[in-house]
Amino acid sequence: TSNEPAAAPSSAAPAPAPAASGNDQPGEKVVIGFSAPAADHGWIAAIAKNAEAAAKRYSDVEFKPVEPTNDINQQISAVESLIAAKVSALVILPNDGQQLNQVALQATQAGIPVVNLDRVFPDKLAYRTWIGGDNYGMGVAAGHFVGRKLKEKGVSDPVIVEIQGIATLPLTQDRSKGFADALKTYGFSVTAKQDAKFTVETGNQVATSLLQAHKKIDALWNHDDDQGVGVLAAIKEAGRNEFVMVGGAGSLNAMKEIQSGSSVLQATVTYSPTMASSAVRLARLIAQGKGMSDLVENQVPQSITLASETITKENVEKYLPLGFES
Amino acid sequence: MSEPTPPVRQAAGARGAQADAARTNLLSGLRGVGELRHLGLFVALALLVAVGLVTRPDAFATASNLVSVLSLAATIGVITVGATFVIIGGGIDLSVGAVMALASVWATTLATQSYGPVVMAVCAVLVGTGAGLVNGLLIAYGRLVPFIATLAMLVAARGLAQRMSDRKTQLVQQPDNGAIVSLSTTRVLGIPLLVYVFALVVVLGWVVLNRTTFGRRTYAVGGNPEAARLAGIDVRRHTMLLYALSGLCCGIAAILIMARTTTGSSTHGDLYELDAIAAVIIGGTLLTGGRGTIMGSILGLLIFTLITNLFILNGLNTSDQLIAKGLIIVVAVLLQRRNLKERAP
Amino acid sequence: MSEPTPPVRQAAGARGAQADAARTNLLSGLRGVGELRHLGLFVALALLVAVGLVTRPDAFATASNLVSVLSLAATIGVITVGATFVIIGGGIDLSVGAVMALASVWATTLATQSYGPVVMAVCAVLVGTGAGLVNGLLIAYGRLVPFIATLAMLVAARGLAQRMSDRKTQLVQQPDNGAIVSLSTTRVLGIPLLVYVFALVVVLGWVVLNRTTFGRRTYAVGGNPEAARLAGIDVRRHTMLLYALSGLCCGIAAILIMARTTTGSSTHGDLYELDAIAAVIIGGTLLTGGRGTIMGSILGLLIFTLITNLFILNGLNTSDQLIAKGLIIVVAVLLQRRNLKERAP
Amino acid sequence: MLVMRGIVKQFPGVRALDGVDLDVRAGEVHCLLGQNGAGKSTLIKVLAGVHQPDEGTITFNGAEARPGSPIDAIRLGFATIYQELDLVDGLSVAENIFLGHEHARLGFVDRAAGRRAAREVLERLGHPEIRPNAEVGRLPPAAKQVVSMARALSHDARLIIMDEPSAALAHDEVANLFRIIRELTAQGVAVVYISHRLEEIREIGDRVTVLKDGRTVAVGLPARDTPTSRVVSLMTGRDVEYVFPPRSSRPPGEEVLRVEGLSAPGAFSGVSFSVRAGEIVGLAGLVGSGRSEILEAVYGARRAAGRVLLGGRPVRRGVTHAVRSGMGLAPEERKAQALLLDQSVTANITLGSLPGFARFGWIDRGRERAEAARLADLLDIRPPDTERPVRTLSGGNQQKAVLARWLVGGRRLLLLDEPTRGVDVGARAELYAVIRDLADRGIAVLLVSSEVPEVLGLSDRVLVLREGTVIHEGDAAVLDEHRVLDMIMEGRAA
Ligand SMILES: Nc1ncnc2c1ncn2[C@@H]1O[C@H](COP(=O)(O)OP(=O)(O)OP(=O)(O)O)[C@@H](O)[C@H]1O
Ligand SMILES: Nc1ncnc2c1ncn2[C@@H]1O[C@H](COP(=O)(O)OP(=O)(O)OP(=O)(O)O)[C@@H](O)[C@H]1O
Ligand SMILES: O[C@@H]1[C@@H](O)[C@H](O)OC[C@H]1O
Ligand SMILES: [Mg+2]
Ligand SMILES: [Mg+2]
Repeated sequence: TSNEPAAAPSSAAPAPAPAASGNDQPGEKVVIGFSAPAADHGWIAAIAKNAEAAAKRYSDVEFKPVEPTNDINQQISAVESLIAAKVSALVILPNDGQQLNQVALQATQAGIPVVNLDRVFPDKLAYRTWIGGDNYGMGVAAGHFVGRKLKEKGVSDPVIVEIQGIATLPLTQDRSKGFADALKTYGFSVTAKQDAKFTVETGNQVATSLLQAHKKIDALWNHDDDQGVGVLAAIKEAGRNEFVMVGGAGSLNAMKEIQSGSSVLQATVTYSPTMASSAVRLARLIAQGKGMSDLVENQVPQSITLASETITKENVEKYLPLGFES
Repeated sequence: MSEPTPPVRQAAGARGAQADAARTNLLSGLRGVGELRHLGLFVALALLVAVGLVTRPDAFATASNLVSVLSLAATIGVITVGATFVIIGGGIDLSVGAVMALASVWATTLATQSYGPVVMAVCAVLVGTGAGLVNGLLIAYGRLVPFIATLAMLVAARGLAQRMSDRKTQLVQQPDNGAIVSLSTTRVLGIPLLVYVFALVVVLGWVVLNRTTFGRRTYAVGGNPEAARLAGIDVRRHTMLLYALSGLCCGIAAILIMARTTTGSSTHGDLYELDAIAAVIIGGTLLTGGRGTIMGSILGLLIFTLITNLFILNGLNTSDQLIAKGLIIVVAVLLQRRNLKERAP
Repeated sequence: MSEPTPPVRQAAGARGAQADAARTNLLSGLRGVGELRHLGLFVALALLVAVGLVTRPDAFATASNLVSVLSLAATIGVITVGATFVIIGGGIDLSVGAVMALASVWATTLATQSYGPVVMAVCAVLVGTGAGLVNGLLIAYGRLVPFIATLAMLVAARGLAQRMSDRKTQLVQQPDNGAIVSLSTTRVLGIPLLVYVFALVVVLGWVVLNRTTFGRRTYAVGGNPEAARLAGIDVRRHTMLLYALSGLCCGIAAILIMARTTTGSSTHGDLYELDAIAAVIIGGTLLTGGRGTIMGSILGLLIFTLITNLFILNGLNTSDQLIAKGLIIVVAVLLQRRNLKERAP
Repeated sequence: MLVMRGIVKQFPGVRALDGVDLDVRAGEVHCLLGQNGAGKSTLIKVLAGVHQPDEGTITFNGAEARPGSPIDAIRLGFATIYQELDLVDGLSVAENIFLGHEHARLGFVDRAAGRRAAREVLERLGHPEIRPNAEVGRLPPAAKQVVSMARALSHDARLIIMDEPSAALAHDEVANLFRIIRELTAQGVAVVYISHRLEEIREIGDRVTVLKDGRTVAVGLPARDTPTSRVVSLMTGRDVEYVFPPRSSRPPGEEVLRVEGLSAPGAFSGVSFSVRAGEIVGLAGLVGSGRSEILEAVYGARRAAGRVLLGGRPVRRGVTHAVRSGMGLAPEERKAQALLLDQSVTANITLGSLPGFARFGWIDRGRERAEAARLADLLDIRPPDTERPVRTLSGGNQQKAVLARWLVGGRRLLLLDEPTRGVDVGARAELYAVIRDLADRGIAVLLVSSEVPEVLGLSDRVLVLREGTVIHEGDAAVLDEHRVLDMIMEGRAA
């Protein structure tokens, strides 16, 4: 949240440790094009900001963002305009990997390396490198946390509720699958799930009715900390605290709730927007023909999956600087 | 035509009697229709309630669930009252959701919050009314088509809200400004305060629409603007006021949404415009203006809210919800179709 | 009145001459107005082009950028043609985006894809037309208000599309069905095929609206349905056909969006309804029906598309874009305000 | 009391008023005469604050008056009954009457007071049967006209302007109207009265001002003593009287329309008659006697029991079939039921016969325009520019456009409901000639008119209706106005 007096530094991008081999030294001038969905909520907004902040750190990078949009048709146009402008590398977070695949392929064919961020292009020919979070892993992490907690309490046949993000995104389906798979190992399953649309208000609306539907809940996983603000408000309004709640993504706000120790929200599983900072750095390296200095290889790897970490009261201190403002 | 008066009287008398009979028919017809209209909505509501009772006997008919439904309906309900005025007045307001978002963001900026909850509430109301006034000015004096003017406002208000909030969700500072949130958390007779606010707005809306010159003139301005002008009504000024009123309702709704979500955000109220207009129309108000009731709009809205509530109680997924919702809308309207005959081609 | 004919003829002759002069004045006057309306849109377009030339002299006026603007406009452009018919005919179609999505999903199911690209295209068109026909039946014969009937269709079609696709994005199988995608990738004279499809739909739409009995009746049905009925037009049937036509356009648009995105998806065409209606209205068509032009709608649409393109080229951030977009809409409409005078209250 | 001097009003392409003078004295009924499109309505709209004059002065009781809006005019004490009914359909009778000056306190409406006052005014107008609570949209045209009058009376105006108030009224209602006018003038109220019915002018008018082509051609003529021929020639510049074309000497041809036992509950019952080729059959009756309904039922636009045969064959229900089999209806409310106001005169004229101008749906616009121009010329539609939107025509000329629609070839039966409503004397004679000419060419005509002389003068045969049943059928030539009036009002049975 932006208006916390104690709000964190202007950029959520953490100051990086200097690279060992001087990769940060100015090199060949490169133009990096950037396209992402409309910044209509905290996570995506953090993506855009992190990308920009990462680019600013380098005097040899010219950053060219295009109009973020939630309309596929327009994002295709936007990427086309970047191809026409002959940028040196592209960072693309597609609204939908499958739908932007073709235009990414065009870019690659035009000799522009594409760094695919977050939502994946189905066709490996369409991109040079993918970096993103582990959606399935996120579900798994949340599932394990819930499973362990409930086992500790000795609950059998628990009521487990899941609030998803946008239902039509593949990442949502991955997260749910991971969650279900992990729960299965404890012999548990999800009792009810509903999708909210990643906004505070929809989170609030869906949670309000879900809480009515289930008078006693044992655990609740909410996929997204942005909508989580609304979910928490609904829980407080209903005066409910009998269950464990786990969040998703890792917003600053969620971390503070966890830190307080008095909230139903006891953990969140990360899906960090810092990936955008890394993506821009990777794009720079690729465009300049450099490798990652901590690795042995001469070139940047083909894919990098961030681990989804579980933030709890115990380790939250360490994560606070990485939390994004929702 | 030399001595017309006596026979005419007589004839008029005769016809008077005949017409009286016709009148009785007509009236009972009218009443019937009037009731039927709301009857249709009541039947639809009753059906939904029945479904709820059968499918979730445990969860549906509980006081707490009903209160939940009302709390869910409150925010958009307040907006629907304003939308009813605008639509009866022959206009349309697409900007309602965005204006509510803007008002919520403005009221939750740190600067505003530092003055406490009263200033926050006043701020929300002023921002809402101000935006509505701009709509009204553009439409009444700038002669823009309402659809376009309020669409422009929708787009611009969302943009402004994003800019102001830097696209972040702004928390209501508690405990300092907890008074705002307490609208949602404090209950009187088991009912949260914001439901009372909703009820108050509905009652006031009804009184203004049905018992004041402003209300009467709203029907006239929407039904036949030329006739209204010839009757000496300042149609432009009235039109402007209608949009300001809608904006005022958005401002009040902003307070309620801040209370419910404990936040101000540029994403609040997404697609409210469609929902509000749909509720108004299902309630029997004509998009062409000149006709309609607050009661109908609120019933229409409750039907919508109840549908979603029922679906979630029954664990239906959103895709099936959408399909069912489409069908239910059609059925609900068919139930009251007769009243809309005039409109049909 | 013993010999009425000669004097009358004579008088008519004399008056004829006098009136001839008046007619010339009037005609030039009227033409002026006619042009002025489009002139306003042209001025707005010209201003946008000027802004483009000044801010991005390198990128804006290139052939590839103009082609890209047209490709971007094509999908919704086809839908706008259908929407123009519906709105001139006194209705409204909120379901366009959802119907396009449903058609794209249906056409890209594995079962359909196995029959090859032609069957996919036919399937898209049939699904679109079918959904439009359902809208038309509900409105014309079921007497539902268009706003509600098509809103219900919007909701239901999205739900159905989600169900059919299991909420997943369905790829067009290449190379087998690459013919579909080639509409977007194959260029003739440097212009992708789908732009030609768009142009063809616009021309056909214009011809039907301006040169056929169907078009003439559309104006009549929208302008005064009762008069149309008493003049012997089957108003219901015509109304039904208008929605079917709109659905047909959605089906064609579905083919184009499959070509552009190489996918069918339940998320395609989100909020197209608002954009299409806005383009139609900016183009001078009245929401009350009976008036309007295809040309105006297309100009309106191009203005919207160009705004987006300019923003993309100049890398404006979203929030500022929204604010600017709102302002530009207002200015564009003010430029052509005079024509809308009648509508204003 | 009221003096207008040199009023000029220019519309795009038309100089509607070109230096008009008008003097109205307190307590008089001042009649305004002129052909369709002469500028009468425009003049009174200037007075009512609807239009701003481009030139000229208005003084009222010695002071300069320039109503800039309807509100100003009402404040000055001018009340207006407009030619086109301007009521709000969704509101009740009482609400319409007091619209803009409601009985209210602090913005809160006193509905009971409004209803009471409305009832008073309606009683004064002789229409206690119109209920203050009734919804105006559901009233028949005549009742709407009464509400319009009630609204004007509700203002306590010093000058009341009436633009063709009698066009929608039958003669008994007109008598009522005159009684009110006399009451008003007795109290010193001035009335400006517009009508195309010269006999009304003679009965109620004191002085007459004649307009022609936007100019005043005669001021302050005595209404009772000026010979009709002089008035008409002032208006038209030629000598036409209220004369009907001679009936055809040929016997009527085959039966075209046959109606058997037509009944619609609450409107009419057991109506049977026939119309032959070349014959004009008139329906006479009171307002509300069901004449329009019968026409609509024959046309298939309204449900009714019974049989309708055209050329011996039953017609399938529905207007589309009626039109296809050769019927045409010119309805009584031109604005609501007939015209596409935003479309050109041409498009309005050809609307009923589009397929005749098209091949495979493709319209031959040249042929269409030529036919429209021919008909506009035949009916003397002014201005004779057929590409003008109908909205910009005067009321009478709009009416002619409605008639022209069914004069396009191919009709076997014409149903004309009040075809001359609002049409001026000269054009009326012209219309009569056209209708008779159509009949002579073998078309069957069924005519409804509230002007008994018109029904008698134009028809070959007359059906007299009372409360939805035919009470007399006979040769028009042998009936006279008094007998018909007696029949339709009964009570004074012949
Ligand atoms: N709004 C307008 N725009 C353009 N021309 C108009 C407009 N209103 C009236 N006119 C023209 O002004 C002239 C005078 O019209 P007006 O309505 O005053 O005639 P009128 O004497 O009342 O005729 P009628 O007896 O048919 O009612 C006509 O030529 C008419 O076409
Ligand atoms: N003042 C009135 N209030 C209520 N109903 C009325 C009134 N006058 C007429 N009606 C109803 O309207 C119907 C007939 O009206 P309609 O106008 O069609 O008759 P008409 O003979 O054609 O008269 P008009 O001269 O108005 O055309 C009848 O059913 C009658 O009961
Ligand atoms: O927008 C999404 C974000 O809200 C979620 O938490 O992580 C994945 C993103 O694509
Ligand atoms: Mg007139
Ligand atoms: Mg009648």
